[in-house]
Amino acid sequence: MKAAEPTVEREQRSLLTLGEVTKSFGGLTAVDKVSFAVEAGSVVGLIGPNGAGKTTVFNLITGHYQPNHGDIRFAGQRLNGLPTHRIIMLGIARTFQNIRLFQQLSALENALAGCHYRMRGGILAGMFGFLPYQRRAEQEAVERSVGELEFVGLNQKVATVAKNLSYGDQRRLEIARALTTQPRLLILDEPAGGMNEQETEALIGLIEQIRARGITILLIEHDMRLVMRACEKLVVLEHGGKIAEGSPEQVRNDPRVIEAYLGTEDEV
Amino acid sequence: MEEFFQQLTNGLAVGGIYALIALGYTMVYGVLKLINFAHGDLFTYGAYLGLTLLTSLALTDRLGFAMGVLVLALMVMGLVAVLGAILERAAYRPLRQSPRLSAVVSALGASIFLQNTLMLIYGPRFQVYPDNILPAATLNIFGLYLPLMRVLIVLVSVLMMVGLYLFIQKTKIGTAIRAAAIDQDAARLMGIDVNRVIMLVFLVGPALGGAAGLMVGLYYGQINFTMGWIYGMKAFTAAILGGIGNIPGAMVGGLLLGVIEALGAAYISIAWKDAIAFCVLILILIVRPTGLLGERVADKV
Amino acid sequence: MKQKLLAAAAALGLAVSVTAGQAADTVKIGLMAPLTGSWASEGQGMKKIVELLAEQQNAKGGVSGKKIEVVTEDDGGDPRTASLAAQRLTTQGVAAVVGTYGSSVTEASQTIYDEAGIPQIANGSTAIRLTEKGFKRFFRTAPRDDEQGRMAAQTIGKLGFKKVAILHDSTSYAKGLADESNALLKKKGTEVVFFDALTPGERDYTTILTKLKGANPDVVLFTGYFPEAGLLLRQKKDMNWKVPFIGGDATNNADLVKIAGQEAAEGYYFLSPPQPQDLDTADAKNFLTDYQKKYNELPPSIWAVLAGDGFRVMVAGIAGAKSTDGDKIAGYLHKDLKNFSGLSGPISFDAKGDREGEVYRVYKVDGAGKFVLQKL
Amino acid sequence: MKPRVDVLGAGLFAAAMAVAPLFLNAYQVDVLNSIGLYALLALGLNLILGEAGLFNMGHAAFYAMGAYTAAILNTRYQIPVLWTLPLSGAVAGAFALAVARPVVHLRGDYLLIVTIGVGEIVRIALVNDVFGITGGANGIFGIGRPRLFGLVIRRPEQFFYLIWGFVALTIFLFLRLKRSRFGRALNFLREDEVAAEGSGIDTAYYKLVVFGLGAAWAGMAGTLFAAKMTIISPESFSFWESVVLFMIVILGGAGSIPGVLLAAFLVVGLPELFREFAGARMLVFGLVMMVMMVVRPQGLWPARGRQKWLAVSGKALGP
Repeated sequence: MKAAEPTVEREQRSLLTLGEVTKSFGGLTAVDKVSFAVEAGSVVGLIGPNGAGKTTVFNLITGHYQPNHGDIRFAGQRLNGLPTHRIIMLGIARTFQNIRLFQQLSALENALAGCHYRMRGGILAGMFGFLPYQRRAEQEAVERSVGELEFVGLNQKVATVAKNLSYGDQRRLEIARALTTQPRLLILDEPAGGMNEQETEALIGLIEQIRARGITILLIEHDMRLVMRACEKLVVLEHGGKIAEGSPEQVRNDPRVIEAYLGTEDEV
Repeated sequence: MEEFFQQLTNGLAVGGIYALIALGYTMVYGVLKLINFAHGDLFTYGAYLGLTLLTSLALTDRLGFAMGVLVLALMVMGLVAVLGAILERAAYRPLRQSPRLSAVVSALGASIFLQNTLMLIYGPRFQVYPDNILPAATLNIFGLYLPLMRVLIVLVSVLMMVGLYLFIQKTKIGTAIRAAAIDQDAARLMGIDVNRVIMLVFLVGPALGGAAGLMVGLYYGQINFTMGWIYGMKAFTAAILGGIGNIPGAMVGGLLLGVIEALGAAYISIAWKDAIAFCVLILILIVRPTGLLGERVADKV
Repeated sequence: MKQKLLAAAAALGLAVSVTAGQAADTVKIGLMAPLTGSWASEGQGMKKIVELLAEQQNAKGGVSGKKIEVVTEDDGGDPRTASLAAQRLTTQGVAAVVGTYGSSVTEASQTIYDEAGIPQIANGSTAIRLTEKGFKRFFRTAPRDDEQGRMAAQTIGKLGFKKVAILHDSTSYAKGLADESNALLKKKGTEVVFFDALTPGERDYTTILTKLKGANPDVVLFTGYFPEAGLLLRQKKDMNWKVPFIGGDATNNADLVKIAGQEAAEGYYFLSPPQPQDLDTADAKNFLTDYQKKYNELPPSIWAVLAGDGFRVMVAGIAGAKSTDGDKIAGYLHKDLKNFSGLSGPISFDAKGDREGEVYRVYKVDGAGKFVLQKL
Repeated sequence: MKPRVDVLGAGLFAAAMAVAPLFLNAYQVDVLNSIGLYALLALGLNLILGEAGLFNMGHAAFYAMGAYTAAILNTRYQIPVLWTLPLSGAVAGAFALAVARPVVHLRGDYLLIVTIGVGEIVRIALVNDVFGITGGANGIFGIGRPRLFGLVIRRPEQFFYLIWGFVALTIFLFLRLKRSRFGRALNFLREDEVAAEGSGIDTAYYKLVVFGLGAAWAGMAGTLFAAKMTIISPESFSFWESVVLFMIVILGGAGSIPGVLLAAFLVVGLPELFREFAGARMLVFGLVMMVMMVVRPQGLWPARGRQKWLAVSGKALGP
């Protein structure tokens, strides 16, 4: 790992920066002084053995948890203390490790959720009428949602109820929903979890395409093949602390990483 | 000060009953995530069955007070347990895979049904236990009036609760219950017969409720078919107060609710007693959203 | 979808397709009573008594040569159900209605009967305002709260108590009586050391008793109902507290002693219209024998007896007016019915439809659990 | 399913209801009035419980707030009772916002007991004549008959048109609301709160607002109730009323407007139908509740997914 650049400089180029972020639950420190940056336009992987605190880091970024110490900044704005939906509105979208779709609703409706915050109209608008602008907004929302569903490859499943989708399709639907929020940063929590080889292959292509749209990606993944191919930078966590950071090549050869991974295997 | 302690003991006696009923709520909730609104009515059945058995079998005459009441309690608990199991089979098992609230409505229907069945069998009038069963001794300790029976109620309640706690914590069956409470599917994979666990929970919970009903009948004397509604509600409140699904929580919640009611009535207003209790509950939940001893499960993301 | 709609329509049709009453050679008298709900025991008592009296009357040839048919509707002890019960009775061609128990329940039905022109006679509703609204066809056999309040204050004075604690149960009836008594006692210079309400339907009242005891009264006036009164007496005894209790007429129920236990109930005073047991009239005596023969028990409560009186008054009204016209019956009851021999003493009505004269008596429970009429 | 069948069915039902009073007697019409009031209350609760998935078993509290507001304004300040409609709604809604604010984040059953508690606190406050304006256990009597276009409404069939007219308006508005952005947000909330928040939806805001809206509707229903009964007392707003409303929503099928209507007919109508059973009528009622739930666990007329009409063209969307 190279010597740390001056923070200010790094922030200027980075979309997301974590500075010495710490989170503990009761006595257990789940995330310990973790710092890293995600540069705009890149694909960054967050890896590490189970229980290393990866998902907790995601939850800290998206405001599901609040850090005990440290700073989280997105595009120059401090995220600490903001509720989740505000963070989403700033341009961060995410998927969940255990798929969290609106199970009883159709794929289209799921995708529409992401459009919600950009639309207007509350109770009165709902009850008393569709003014032309509202009708237009609705139509645009549906179009965008259908567009994203097509983008992730769910064109045939627009009207299917989420719970009836296959596992891989559900993962893709989550991505589509995240994309409809028009994020600048997309956070994917084990997007290949439960996917077969073909689906994973397609996912790698999808990640490329998303990136090609100028969306920055931060992902957690156990599938090393995907990580090595899709990411240009990796951050490695173990026991809540960061043990390595760098390109896939650098990380692969980092002795501490090898120890962390092999070490755990030894214990098993 | 003397009045304060007197009121404290008053509250504990009432709370002991609440706690005993709350255990049934909390056990069922722990395993099934179901609020069994008919539980209060099973409590009432305990009181009515106790009365019928007591008068028809004349147990206390034949076996003496202690032995008679013990045998009576075992019979009542057994019968109410069977009733609880039947209820589970008829009203809840068919709904296990359904939306949670469907089972709640089924429970409410069962409650109405059970209540009105009692009314048709026994008539709507208040039923009264014979008043010569229990020793009417009143202890007078440091100026506090402690009717012996009230002390016994608290003792018996606490004993039963401790027994249940040990049963859940120390025995193999108890472990199975705890496992099913955490994750039914995982428990099933580990070879636990979840149906049997649920049945067991529906035997033990109602049995304790039935015992509480019998105690209320024996001590307070006057019972009627609607009384389970109020007791049930209080016990449910107590279970939530302690953290529903948590067995020590039900004990703490029950006793605490009794004490809050007593002190609220004593020092603020009798007429507002229940409102005060609910206010305290709401305040506690604002500070601790899952009750006093409930696990603080952050929604797993 | 269509089938579902049809099913819904069918349910709707069913829900409202009830047989309308046809005018025949019977006279229908409605009984509105709480057959279910918290006051089911009162309601079922009312039903038993009215059915017995109707049988007897029919055995004597009915009224005006026609058989009497009693049409009973459940008011559930709650105003909303009561208004439906009342609407239903008005559509069944009843000539008069007896009932009901609770004041607010009766009140919810008053306008409905009034607009239908049907005379109503309530049996348990003691709230003052019921007869202050100017309904010409409304009567009641129950005395009013203010009269009972006066009696309570008077009795406490006669018994020589100086410090009174008043406890009610927040129901309309008990609160009304408590307020009346409180005002009158204060006016007479009696000290009221405690005034609060318990929650009815509970089992443990030791908290309240402890607090009452702390106020150290000479006497406790409890204006609520018998189930709570019984428990209060029982638990008071457990506390070794020997203060006398006085109760209102809602504690006149045989179950009071059963609940309290004989020992704890002994010495309890209460106010009530006289029971049939304490009247020397032939009507009362016959009624009691027949009731015991048919149901093998004493009438459960005075309110059920007052429903019986309501029924008898209405029969007398129909016979006297020689008509089933509501206004004629009401007119007869207001003007011509004087000192009718009721099961709860003589009955006459004033212009408002209230009973005339002193109705209340003072009772005391003796060592055997009997209610003994007191002469004060 | 073709939308036309829906429209046809609804039209037939509306037509049948419109002429019903011509064929029914006063009692039967009054049963329908009672059903209408419960339907109105349940439709409001359905937003909270059915659409947004918030366990509310204290709806009677909001109903009471509305009824008492109307009664107090009418009897003390002689404001015509129907004029109080918006104000009753506002008071009930504002009250709901105030009490829901600190507790609305509580999970399922904890929220359930808190709403039960709020219902009980309100009832106890009414019984104890809080601020000296509720009349205690006696309640408030002498509420004026409503007037509409110079016509005094007093007979059951007149109330029928008032109440069911309001029900029809409510159905119309709530159907539109259901299909709007607002309605969608409620469903997201019900299905998965974390995911909804994670999609940029301010879940806390929607929870609060839907509580306020459902309560405001209960408040307006309270006004109609007060106008119809001319006397209100705390016992009309007991915990039992909240339970009945809860049962209506779940029995009908949470989130389903036709389901809620059907269940209102059954839950309010059946005890009337069972009058023949006299003392056993509630027993039969309880049994029927249990059996209906076991036979149709999703509710009698479950909510149909929105996907059908959304997917009609895939892209074009219109009401």
